Amino acid sequence: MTNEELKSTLGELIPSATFEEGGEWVNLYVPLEEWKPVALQLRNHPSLQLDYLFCLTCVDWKTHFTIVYHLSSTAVRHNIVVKVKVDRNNPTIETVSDIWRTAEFHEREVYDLFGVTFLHHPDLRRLIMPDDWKGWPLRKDYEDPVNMIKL
Amino acid sequence: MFLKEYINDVLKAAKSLLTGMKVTGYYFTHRKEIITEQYPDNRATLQLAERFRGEVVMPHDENNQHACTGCSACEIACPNGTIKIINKFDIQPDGKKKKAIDTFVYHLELCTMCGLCVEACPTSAIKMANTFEHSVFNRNQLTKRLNQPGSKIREGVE
Amino acid sequence: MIEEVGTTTEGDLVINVGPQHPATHGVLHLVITLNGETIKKVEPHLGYIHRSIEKMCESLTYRQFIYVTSRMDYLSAHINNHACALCVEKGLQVEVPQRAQYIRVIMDELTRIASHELWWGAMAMDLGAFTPFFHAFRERETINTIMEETCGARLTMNYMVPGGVMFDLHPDFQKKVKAFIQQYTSKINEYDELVTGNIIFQNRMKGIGYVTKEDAISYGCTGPVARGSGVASDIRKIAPYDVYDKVEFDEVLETGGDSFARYLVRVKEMQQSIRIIEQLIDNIPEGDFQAKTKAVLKLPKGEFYQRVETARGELGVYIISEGGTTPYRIKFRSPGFSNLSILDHMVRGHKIGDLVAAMGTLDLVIPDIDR
Amino acid sequence: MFSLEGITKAIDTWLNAHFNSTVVLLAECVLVGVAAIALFAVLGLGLVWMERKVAAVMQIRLGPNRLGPKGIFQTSADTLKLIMKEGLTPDGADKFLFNLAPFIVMIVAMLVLAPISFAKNFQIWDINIGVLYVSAVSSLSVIGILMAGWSSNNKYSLLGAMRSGAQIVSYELSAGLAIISIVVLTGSLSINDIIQSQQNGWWIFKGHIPAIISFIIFIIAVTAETNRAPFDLAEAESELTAGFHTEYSGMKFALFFLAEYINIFIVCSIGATLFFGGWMPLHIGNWEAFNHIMDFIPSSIWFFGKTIFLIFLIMWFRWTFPRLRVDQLLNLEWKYLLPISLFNLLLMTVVAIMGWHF
Amino acid sequence: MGAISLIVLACAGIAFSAGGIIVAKLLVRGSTNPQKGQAYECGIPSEGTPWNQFNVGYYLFALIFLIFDVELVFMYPWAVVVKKVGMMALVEIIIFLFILFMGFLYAHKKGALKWM
Repeated sequence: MTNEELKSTLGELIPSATFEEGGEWVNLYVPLEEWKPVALQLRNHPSLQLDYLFCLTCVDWKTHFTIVYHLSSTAVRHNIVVKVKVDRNNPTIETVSDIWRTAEFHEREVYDLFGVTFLHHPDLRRLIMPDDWKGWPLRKDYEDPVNMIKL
Repeated sequence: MFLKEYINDVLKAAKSLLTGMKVTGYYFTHRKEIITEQYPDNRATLQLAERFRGEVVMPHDENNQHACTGCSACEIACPNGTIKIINKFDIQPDGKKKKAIDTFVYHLELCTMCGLCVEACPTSAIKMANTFEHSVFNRNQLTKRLNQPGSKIREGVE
Repeated sequence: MIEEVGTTTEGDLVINVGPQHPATHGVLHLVITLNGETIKKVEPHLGYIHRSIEKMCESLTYRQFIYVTSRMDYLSAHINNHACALCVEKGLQVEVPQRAQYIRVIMDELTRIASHELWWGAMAMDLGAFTPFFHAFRERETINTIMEETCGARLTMNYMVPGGVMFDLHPDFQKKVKAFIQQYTSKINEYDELVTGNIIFQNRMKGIGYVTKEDAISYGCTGPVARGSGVASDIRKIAPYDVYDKVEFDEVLETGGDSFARYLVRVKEMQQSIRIIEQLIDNIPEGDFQAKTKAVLKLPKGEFYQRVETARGELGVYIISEGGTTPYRIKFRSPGFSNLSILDHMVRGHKIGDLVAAMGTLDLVIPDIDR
Repeated sequence: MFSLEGITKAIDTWLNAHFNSTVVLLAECVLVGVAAIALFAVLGLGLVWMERKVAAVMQIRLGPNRLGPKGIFQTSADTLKLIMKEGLTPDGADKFLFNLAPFIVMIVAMLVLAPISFAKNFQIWDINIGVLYVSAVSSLSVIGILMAGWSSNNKYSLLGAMRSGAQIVSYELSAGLAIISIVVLTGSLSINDIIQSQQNGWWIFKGHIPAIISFIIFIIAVTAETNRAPFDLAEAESELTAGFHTEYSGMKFALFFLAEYINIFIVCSIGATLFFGGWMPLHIGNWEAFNHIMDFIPSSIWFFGKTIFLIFLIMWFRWTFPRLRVDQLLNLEWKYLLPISLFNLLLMTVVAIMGWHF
Repeated sequence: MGAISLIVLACAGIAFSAGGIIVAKLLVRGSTNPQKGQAYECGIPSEGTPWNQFNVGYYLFALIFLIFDVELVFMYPWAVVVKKVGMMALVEIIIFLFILFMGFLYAHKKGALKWM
């Protein structure tokens, strides 16, 4: 589907979504509380079939986090970008690891580096940093006087 | 039939193993295929690629002159803080002050040989040399001064 | 037996494989729960070579950060750099000269062959055959020498710059690449005789680490791992970049889904790379090798995502720019990371020896996973 | 003529002429012991060097080439290095068994030397059940390996030891059956008799197809019994780091390493004895002139030449093939080698009874 | 030399091993370090002991081997006299091997030779 078609389909499917202009793919913001059912619909909708989550990351905007999901369809080859805004002080969001299994590792990585809690995740532990590490390294206000070298 | 299949399996397996042994056997009997480089012994004949990035050097001509204006473009371009340029001001014959380099400090121990400084240099004052035997016993020896003592900027380089 | 798999009970053996283990090719740490010799669970522990490249890149300019990405997947350093350069160019909206595009693609494919060569040798070594490793290195060294001559380095070339490539090709480049193709085609039979056709090798690989098509998609597998399960996932076909839409090549698809299928995909991919190089090497157009760009690059405010096909699969570079000279946030979607997540699923109920075989076909490069 | 037999005879007469019988016996014991130790040392160093050279050339490398001509002293230097290393014993290990294991492996390797005939009339003890003795004693080395693996308090070691236990006992069977099929032809278990029976040709040529099948089975089985690749599951380095000797270091490790090569030598010398006539020169039927020329080559050279050829064969396997998985390994034995060798034994019996062999 | 040679060889084996180990002990001054004594498990402290019960599939193979090996020992004396006894030996061994092979097939059918 072209981006225009995608937009109209998505607009019908998720009335509360807002679209963001620019970028090569359709960007849409989904409200936090609706995310889990929307995610299921995105994968299962017959004309969307977004079965391939190729990137999951988090962006620290200093006031809030956005969790960014890059979705693709292996059958019809279209891509969309879904963004979910999360509160920065108490970042929690529903896991999608039961919908796209690859999210299990990606969510652990985001938890590890940003401190976003994914509810109902099967095994939410630190993935990259040591288990007893303090702080969330990729947040913008993170300071580590020992390991960060300022040039 | 079971027995036929069984024998076939054994024969096929034996054949595949023998073809494998043929290859290694070929190399065992053909010593000219050996590609080992006898490194420290073949220093004299070693052909190094001209562009190989081994370390940053500053070429000086026969009058002990270089082309560095001290513009610090390389210092900014370097991702690792490898280069540090200390400038001084020369008093020229006509009484004007002119910026020139005092010391071009190069930290080989921090360098990743990415070549961005050479790309950034507007006067082609520095280049990558293809030397590679950098090991020393004291780390301080890796901090190098690239401009030779008493060297000057070449006439006409701005 | 099978029902028990997945639960930890008294009397199970918990073994650490890695971070210092001959089979993990680096510092991957796997905690394996065993019942006898049967694997119940594999749990990867990462981070032994984590350098937080994403955080580092936030403080580097758009010219500088490219070189860091060579250190992620060091075996396809060239393709990583390519992805970053393309992403920056996308932001700058720079048209890359044709010559540079051709050079980039040839270099990419050479890198892919070199990377697969190393994988092929290491894979055989995992299974206990040492000789193929050295034979693979013979070809790989030839490629590295060609690279060294043009790019100035053997492994982390940093040859790509936004707008093109750093220098023009070395005058001998075409001649040497053709010689390499000749050398490669004359040796390719030996590869099959030594490893592919070997009965022990086939028995070790066939039916091991089976991944269905659905699982491969759900687990986000990319590259040869996905293609071994029949998922068409080649970015060079899906979203062609540079001159990939002008060359003819086949996306190698195997439907076996087991280790042997993944093995075949990589071996055949090397031949496709040769085919691409053969088409391009004589037709490199004259012209600039670098587009004119400003000394200090500033990307407009916005988000840019670029996907390329590295030797291990899809690499995504996601740059979020606030309009400054450094990226606000950068994310590398590394192929190894997604491929590793399927390891546990793949080897449950197999033997320890199969773990090594299955892990070998994932072609993991640990710095790529840890970043 | 200069030969090993002549030297031993001369020493024996000289000793008997000068001392009484007790002293002679003692002196000969010491001589035999010293000779065996010297043989071990030379074999260990030589075979490791040979292995590295063979591997290198097959892998298009040069191999050791720095120390001495063609790197021949490389292994001596390595041994020196191993002596200088500290022999660690892990904290949780069963210290007694841990330290005993290398001794067991070494003693077993030594004991198997007894009936081997190195040259014409040059044998430590001509036991009348020679081959039975060899197959019995050589299977004892598995005890040393199990001991080492179990006492190390290391999971890799334990798994490696278990694997090698199952593997060695399994392949013992087909090796034994291959030996029996030659015994059927010769009608004697004494190694000397077996060699004498090959006066007019080696069994591999005389014994028709069954002898060749026996030989193939024998070489596969002994490769597995000595834990060599492609059957090196006990020390599969990509799975179990180093298998049963993971925790061994310094000289204790060196003893295991040495024992591996000694065992290869021993099984290959048995193979050479059974199938290639031991020290017996190459004789072809009634070609008197040809046989006579062959006799001029000293018997010890024949013996060592054949043995080293077989050792080369085993090294060739190692540097060509990938490793089997543990269940495939046992499958190979129980589904292929054992039935084939049983059938082959019957075939051989028919050949022997009907006198179809040459 | 006779049976005494076995004692001599065993002593030589002990002397060789002990000699090497003692020489190494004399030459090497080891250092003490609590981490040196840990069991090697790829640099991670070992969890639990290997000396607990765990499923070993090798057990069955050991049993089957035992049966076969005893039979094998019976075959050595048979093999020596085959040529003298003649056809009768062949008939005997066929019966013997047939029974053995039936046992083997039974074990195979029962799945004893399948790796767990």
